[in-house]
Amino acid sequence: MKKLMRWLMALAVAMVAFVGVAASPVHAADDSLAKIKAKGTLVMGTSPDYAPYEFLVNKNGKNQVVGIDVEIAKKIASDIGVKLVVKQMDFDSLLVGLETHKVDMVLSAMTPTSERKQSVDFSQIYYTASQDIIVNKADAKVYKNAESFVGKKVGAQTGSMQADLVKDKMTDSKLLGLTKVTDLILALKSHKVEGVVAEHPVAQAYVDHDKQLAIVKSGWTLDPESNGQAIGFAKGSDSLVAAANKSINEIKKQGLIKSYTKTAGDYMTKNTADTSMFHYWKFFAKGIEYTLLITAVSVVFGVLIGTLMALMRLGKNKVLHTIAVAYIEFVRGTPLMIQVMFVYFGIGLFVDVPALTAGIIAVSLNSAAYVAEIIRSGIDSIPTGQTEAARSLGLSTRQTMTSVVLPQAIRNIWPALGNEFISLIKESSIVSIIGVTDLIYQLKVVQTATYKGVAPIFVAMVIYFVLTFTLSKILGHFERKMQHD
Amino acid sequence: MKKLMRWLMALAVAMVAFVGVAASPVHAADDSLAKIKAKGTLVMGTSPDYAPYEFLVNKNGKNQVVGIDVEIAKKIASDIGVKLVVKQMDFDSLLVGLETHKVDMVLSAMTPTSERKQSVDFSQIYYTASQDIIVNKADAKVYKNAESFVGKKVGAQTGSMQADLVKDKMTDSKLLGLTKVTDLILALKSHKVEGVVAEHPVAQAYVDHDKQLAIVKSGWTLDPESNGQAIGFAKGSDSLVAAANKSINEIKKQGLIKSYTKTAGDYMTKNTADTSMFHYWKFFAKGIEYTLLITAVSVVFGVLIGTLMALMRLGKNKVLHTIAVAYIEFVRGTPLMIQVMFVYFGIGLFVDVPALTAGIIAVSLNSAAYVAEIIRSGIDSIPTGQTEAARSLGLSTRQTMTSVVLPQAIRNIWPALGNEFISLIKESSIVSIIGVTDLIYQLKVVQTATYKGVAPIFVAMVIYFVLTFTLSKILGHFERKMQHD
Amino acid sequence: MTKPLIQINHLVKKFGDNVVLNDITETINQGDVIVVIGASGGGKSTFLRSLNLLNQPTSGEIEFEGTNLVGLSEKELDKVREKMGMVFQQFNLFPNMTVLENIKLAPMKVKNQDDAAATKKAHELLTQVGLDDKADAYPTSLSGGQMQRVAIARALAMEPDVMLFDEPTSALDPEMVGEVLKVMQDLAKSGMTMVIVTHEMGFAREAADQVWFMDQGVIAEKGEPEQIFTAPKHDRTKDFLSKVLAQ
Amino acid sequence: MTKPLIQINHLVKKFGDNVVLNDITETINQGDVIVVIGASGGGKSTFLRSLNLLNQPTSGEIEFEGTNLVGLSEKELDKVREKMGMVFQQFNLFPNMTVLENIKLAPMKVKNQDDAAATKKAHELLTQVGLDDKADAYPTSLSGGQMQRVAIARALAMEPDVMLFDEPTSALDPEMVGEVLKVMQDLAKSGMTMVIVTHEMGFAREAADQVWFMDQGVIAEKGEPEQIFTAPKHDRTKDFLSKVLAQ
Ligand SMILES: Nc1ncnc2c1ncn2[C@@H]1O[C@H](COP(=O)(O)OP(=O)(O)OP(=O)(O)O)[C@@H](O)[C@H]1O
Ligand SMILES: Nc1ncnc2c1ncn2[C@@H]1O[C@H](COP(=O)(O)OP(=O)(O)OP(=O)(O)O)[C@@H](O)[C@H]1O
Ligand SMILES: [Mg+2]
Ligand SMILES: [Mg+2]
Repeated sequence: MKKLMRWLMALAVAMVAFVGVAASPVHAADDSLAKIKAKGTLVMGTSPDYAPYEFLVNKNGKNQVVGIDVEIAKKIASDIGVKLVVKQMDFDSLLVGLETHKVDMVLSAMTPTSERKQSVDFSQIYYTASQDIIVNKADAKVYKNAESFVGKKVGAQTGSMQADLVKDKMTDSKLLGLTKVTDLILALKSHKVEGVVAEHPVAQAYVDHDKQLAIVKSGWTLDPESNGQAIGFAKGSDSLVAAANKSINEIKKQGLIKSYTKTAGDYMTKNTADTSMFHYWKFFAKGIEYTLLITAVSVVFGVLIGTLMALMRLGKNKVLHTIAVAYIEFVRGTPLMIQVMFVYFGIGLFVDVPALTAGIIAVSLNSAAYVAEIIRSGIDSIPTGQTEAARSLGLSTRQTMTSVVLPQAIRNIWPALGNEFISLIKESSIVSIIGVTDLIYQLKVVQTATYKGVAPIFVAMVIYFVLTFTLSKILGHFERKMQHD
Repeated sequence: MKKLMRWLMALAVAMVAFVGVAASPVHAADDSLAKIKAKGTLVMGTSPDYAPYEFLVNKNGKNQVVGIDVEIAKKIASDIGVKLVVKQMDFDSLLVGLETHKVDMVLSAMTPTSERKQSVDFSQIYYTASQDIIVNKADAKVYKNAESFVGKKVGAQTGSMQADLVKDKMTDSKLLGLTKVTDLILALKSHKVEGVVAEHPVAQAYVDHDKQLAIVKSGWTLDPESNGQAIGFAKGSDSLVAAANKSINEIKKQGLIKSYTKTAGDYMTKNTADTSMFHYWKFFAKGIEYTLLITAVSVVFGVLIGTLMALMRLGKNKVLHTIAVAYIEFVRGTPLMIQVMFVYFGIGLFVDVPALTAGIIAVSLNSAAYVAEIIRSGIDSIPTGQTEAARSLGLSTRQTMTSVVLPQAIRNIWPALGNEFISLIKESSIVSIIGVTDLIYQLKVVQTATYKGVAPIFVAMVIYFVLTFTLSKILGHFERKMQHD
Repeated sequence: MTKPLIQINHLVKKFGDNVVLNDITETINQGDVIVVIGASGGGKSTFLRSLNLLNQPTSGEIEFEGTNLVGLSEKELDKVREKMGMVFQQFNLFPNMTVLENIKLAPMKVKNQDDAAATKKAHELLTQVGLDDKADAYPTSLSGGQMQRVAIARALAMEPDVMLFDEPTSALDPEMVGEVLKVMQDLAKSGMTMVIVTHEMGFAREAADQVWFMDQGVIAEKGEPEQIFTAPKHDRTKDFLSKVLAQ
Repeated sequence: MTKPLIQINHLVKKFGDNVVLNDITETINQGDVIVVIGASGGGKSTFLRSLNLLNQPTSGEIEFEGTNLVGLSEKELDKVREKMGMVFQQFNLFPNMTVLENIKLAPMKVKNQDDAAATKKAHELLTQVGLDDKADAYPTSLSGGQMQRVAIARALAMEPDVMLFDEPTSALDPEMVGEVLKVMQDLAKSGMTMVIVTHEMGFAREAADQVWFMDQGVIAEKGEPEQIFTAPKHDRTKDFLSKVLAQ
């Protein structure tokens, strides 16, 4: 998708430039470099989802952008004598960011297409990637180069330059296009394709972190102009571009890219090497935090609303009783998933509610119905003899409820409430569909970050089990303790 | 996304044409029209997700492609004297379909960009859409044209031509870009934006089917060449293009587009008018069918595997017992959502399993753990006195189990199994995340088809409730009947 | 001493179509000890529970100390039930309170006695039923006989004008029946008005002023215990007694 | 008639640290009718259930017709249990079968009798307990006394050599106790060896050859009923009997 957005943006920008009615105001004199020096910071815009050029690592609990492009930007900043500031944005907001002067330059593995050139000034090309083919290690000897794949299926990202290259240069191979590289790697491993075409550093990243994979060089020589990467600047920033080009020249002369690649590789290794899943514990921890947060908050609200519903259902007021019964039956008769959607989109019609809030509201409302039934059956489980004994002593209905029935009912309710809490830990996973960063959502993040499809699922599954299992043991402990009192 | 894909494809095709090593073989003589006449069919390729140009309607339970483009194609086919065949494909496969001669022509609201022209022959332009702005009906009088939106927020699809137009022509308005038009409409209704820019027929479609909306003309005059739509043909199909142009001329002369638009509108009305949700009952019916299918199959397998697990857990073999306990506890301790993902992606590593199968497997395996506990507690609920009485009569362990305990246990198990079935109807909704066309999935389809966000959710919610409610009543009936026996 | 305390007029109780009490008119005088006997399902419990309106009669009147209870609001009934102690087959002690708390609950909540007074009274009553050493025990740690004696003390704490007993010894192990009957006997001697449903014929013979034989929703026969046990008139009474006394 | 049918040697049963049966050595002869009495929790049920190994003894021997049952496999025990009928306090009829099916189940499954023979025998036994008209009824439609009589017939259908009764009348309404005791009395007269745990002292007096008083896991005292009831030696026996017979 990333690639796609790039092409699109290129064209969009080109169009804007072409149709261009109110063209960008003419710059008086080029004070771009001077301005940077004056404010003391150089702001780089990038979309950090394209390792090893730019990607996120978790440093002391905080996400940080690293990669080859960042190293280059650092060099430029230090050459100018200012501090580098990295701003994350979507790839398709980058050029807009330049135009609106939110960022001073854009480094995001961007190819300087002629369309882009119409709205943006580019530095010289600082890197030209070759195209590789990822194969299963077992087959590494069978394939020499792109020509060895005659009659085989080959995978590439849908809409990517690689897909075009396959169509164009590997006419005797069949193309399988999938949107995500991770899916392509899964397809490769299950031999749905025999090779996956990818840019060299991307291929290298996968091969470095999966011992079952190997690289085969494509053997294509490609036009560097349509294949290289350059730094984008706002139109007319000639002095700044010149400064950047000077730094790039030095980088090239000193062969610094290699060391930058190594630095990036080290980050990736730290990120994803052998203890890979463990290394991502902070991601999972955040997921656990949200999952438990949603669960805990929902349980609290669920208990409050649920108690209200239970009292309405048990009470004598016909209208309130009917409302409570209808609510409880309806909520218990429909899937939580649809309730989450209903709350998110339904409330969204009237007020702008964040996904987390919507998720908590939906889970709370859902839980309330189950809690109401727990409370009701807790009260029902107290033998009528207890009520009769209390009433025949002269206690009023209310006194009977508060002094005799409820204190005993709470003992019965407690374990069931505990189970409800545990089951909410599992159920709350559904809020991930509206984008709440719970454990399931985080596992998807780790999937993309580690190039692994199944391992993060498994880890999250184990985490869920450990959560529910320990919690049920803890609750069981308290339960036993309470019964001994 | 659609738009985006178009731009991308344009560029991709352009690139292929440009880099073009093995250029398309030179056509001998142009026999394209003759060939069509010979085979008697004209195959039109289209991506039917762009009402009113091309979209799906449900006719007698089958999906059928209709719309303005289809009417035009029909006219061309009948003018040539052949039958029209409509082939659905993804928008980005259309031009490939032309090149590989899977289709004879492409009508899919396609703009004849210069990039596309390099690989495809186009007919003359048959339709040029104007740009409209959708507003809330209450505000219809406030806004005259695009210029009335100074200082206001305006929405457009991310990456679309409309977004570029806003940036370009409505410089004093703030742009909110969202990927889906339905989301934009929701944003409009909740006054997050004051207007949504869309192509006229699209805007018309929304306004026709939502009484709270109104249209304001943008008042822009746009270059028809960069804005019109034409029919694509394989390069060199001159005779066929000529035939098409003849038909288009006639269509223009007779003003047929108007009547085609009306026909399309009628289909859309039939599709989405006042009884709209009811009109989509076949979509929901299909969802119900799949939901019940998944549930029923899963219950059957769940009972089989669950019985096995229960027997293993109750049996004396320590190893089997431990396996069963571990399995049951683990499955009950993790969310179904993650189990579905695990099965789908995990099994996907080894064999290519369709989503439906993966969903059924996951739900079955999940259900098995719960069924095992139901069976076990059904057996446990038989008073030990029954076993003791049987044993003291000389019955063996096995005879006691089969003649005395199990027949009684089944009576206790039956209602709990019924509840499991009901709860699976709800739980199975989770398989929608891997793309199984269950009720939840279908509701999303209806959402896109009807331009309505919340109504389909609500309908599906009610359907779920009716399903679970009636089923629990039916089961309750049988239960009572059984107890009277 | 023969002042009518409870006057029952044309008492009828139906559960759906099932007529459980069929037009009963009886008088219970101050100080009477009435033992109600009869086969299972005859309506004994229903009759007893009608007296303090735990069961709402279908028709008829229950006059207690001059007021007709049928038709009173629940709030008014609360005042009346204070004066009618009830002891159940299943004891119905509150398991989450100690013996002392069980006894003090109603006096403090209903009569607003202060803690000291209620505690003092409770200890007196526990001494009376021979269980003062169990004051701080929880019900689950007591034997059935002890639980039932606590239940009696709890009812007495409200200083009721009449005590209703519904098979107070049926749930007890045989060796514990005696200790409960002893407490009841003492109570009878102290002049308490009592209505007792029981199968303990020996007790009925010794303690009852009157024995009522209840059958199919009516008081089929009543009289002094001597007369009922030695010379029952009604066939059903004869049949029932022959079965129960055979053992 | 005094051939030893069951010989119990040093029988010990512990539940965890709780010694419930403490080194019991006794003999039960062919034709004996033994009534076991004693306070609740004394180990009576545990003792009875040890005889047919429903409870596995902790140590000691149970010799039945010359074979030591302790240590036999479950399969071998099945053969033995056929010959030891057992009747429970809670009847334990199979609720999903008719009365006839309840009785026929074991003869057909265990002894492989054909349906006709089993049915004939079942009707004979039902006539014997006075319930032939209830052959096709389901247990839930019977009264407690009827259920217990069916349970006795069911045990007799296996033609056992000894019948074990664990408080067979404790769960019954008083007016139904008689009909069950009558059936047991007839059985005793017919020469069946019987071990009966009961609180029905009248029955013990009339039907028992021997009364065993069980207390804290041992047979504290035993003897002819006359001797036990009129002149108990042991303090505990006296205490127990005084409580139980007081009523
Ligand atoms: N709450 C109720 N709902 C319906 N029927 C009831 C209810 N309570 C009692 N009955 C019926 O009323 C009849 C008399 O019951 P009741 O408990 O008064 O008899 P009893 O003489 O106390 O019997 P027992 O000696 O078994 O306690 C029975 O047929 C019983 O089924
Ligand atoms: N399955 C068991 N596990 C642990 N303890 C048991 C078990 N069965 C009986 N006991 C204990 O053994 C002791 C004797 O119980 P048993 O049931 O044999 O007494 P009993 O004389 O039959 O009493 P009752 O008259 O109440 O039936 C009691 O303390 C009881 O708690
Ligand atoms: Mg009763
Ligand atoms: Mg016992």
